[in-house]
Amino acid sequence: IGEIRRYLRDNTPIRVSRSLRDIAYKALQVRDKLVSENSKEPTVGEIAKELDLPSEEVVMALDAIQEPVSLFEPIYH
Amino acid sequence: MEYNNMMELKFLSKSQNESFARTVVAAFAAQLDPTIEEIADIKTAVSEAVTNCIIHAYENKIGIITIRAFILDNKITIEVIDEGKGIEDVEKAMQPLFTTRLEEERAGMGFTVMQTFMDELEVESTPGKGTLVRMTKYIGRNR
Amino acid sequence: MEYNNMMELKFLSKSQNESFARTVVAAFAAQLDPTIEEIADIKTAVSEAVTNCIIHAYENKIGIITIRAFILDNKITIEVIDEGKGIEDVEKAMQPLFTTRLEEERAGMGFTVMQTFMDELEVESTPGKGTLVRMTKYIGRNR
Ligand SMILES: Nc1ncnc2c1ncn2[C@@H]1O[C@H](COP(=O)(O)OP(=O)(O)O)[C@@H](O)[C@H]1O
Ligand SMILES: Nc1ncnc2c1ncn2[C@@H]1O[C@H](COP(=O)(O)OP(=O)(O)O)[C@@H](O)[C@H]1O
Ligand SMILES: [Mg+2]
Ligand SMILES: [Mg+2]
Repeated sequence: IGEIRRYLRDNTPIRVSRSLRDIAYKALQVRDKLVSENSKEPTVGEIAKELDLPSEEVVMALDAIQEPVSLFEPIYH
Repeated sequence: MEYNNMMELKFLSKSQNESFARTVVAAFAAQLDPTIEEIADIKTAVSEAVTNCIIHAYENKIGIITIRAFILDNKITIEVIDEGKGIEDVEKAMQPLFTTRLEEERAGMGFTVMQTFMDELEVESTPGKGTLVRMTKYIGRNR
Repeated sequence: MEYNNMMELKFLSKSQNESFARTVVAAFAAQLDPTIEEIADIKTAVSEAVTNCIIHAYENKIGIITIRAFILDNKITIEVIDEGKGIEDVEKAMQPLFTTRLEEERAGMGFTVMQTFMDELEVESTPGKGTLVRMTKYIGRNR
């Protein structure tokens, strides 16, 4: 295990911040896809299922691309 | 309070912890299977409440902020609690555009934002002792 | 304990909260700008410690689990605490393959996993009172 981990560390020093953004953008893509398929807003659980991730992780990832909160304008509109 | 599930988080009133606190509440709310929209509403409201603790309650000194969240059926209740300076006149503080910090941008809309994005809002405060903001949201209500 | 930042989380020992707890610790550790690998290590270790509280300490009754996390420079220390049944012989419990629950799969490797994925591991326990697991990781150490 140690070898594998060291190998991964040396070669892919990918930061969590970057991977969270990747997950978030994928989540938004899946959301758009589900909206056009079902013509209704999907839940986080439905998106998480498509991505094969726990809902909590999807929620955490979405926070990574959260733009500054703008008044009275829900964030992903 | 009656609940199916609950959690309590304590953290320091540092501004870097605001987004952490927001994520924690959102991750807990995830078990109600909300939409991205509903999660964004909760995060926005929690951000405002936590920012108020950092800026007003502790005035940028370091204090402890407590968040409790309770889930009952499709309802989430979130309490944001500080032991800071408290609010003299809660009713007045909650009015749109009321602020004691005129210098800042977009001032005086924090409580209005919480009211807009959540279904219920209650504020209890004792000057010199601290403030409790209790917000409730029903998930799936508008679907 | 000396720290630059800290948080405390309390939650019920329900298995649905395990992934919540793991996410909270990961979100807190995120401020150290870890790699995906480092975060995965931390999540794996926290999962094992929390699962032990749920299964062994409270034996599937509902109790409270406390997680404290402290950040000092590039070091994160995570404590997972229960007030459950405790461990008679900690040294023996920590040995690879030792388990008091033979029926389960992959049994007896929880503490070994924590030891492997974290840099330091300490366990304090009092039978009848509860257990504290303290794990430390240095972020960026192996880069
Ligand atoms: N946790 C708190 N502790 C002390 N005072 C508070 C707290 N939250 C809000 N206040 C008071 O209520 C006022 C209104 O708050 P808010 O609507 O968020 O607007 P703003 O934060 O922009 O001033 C603040 O200016 C402050 O005087
Ligand atoms: N929090 C705890 N409370 C009580 N007993 C524990 C706790 N954590 C671990 N143990 C004891 O230590 C043993 C070894 O734990 P672990 O290495 O995680 O393996 P496993 O959980 O598969 O049995 C457990 O079988 C249990 O007897
Ligand atoms: Mg405000
Ligand atoms: Mg175990």
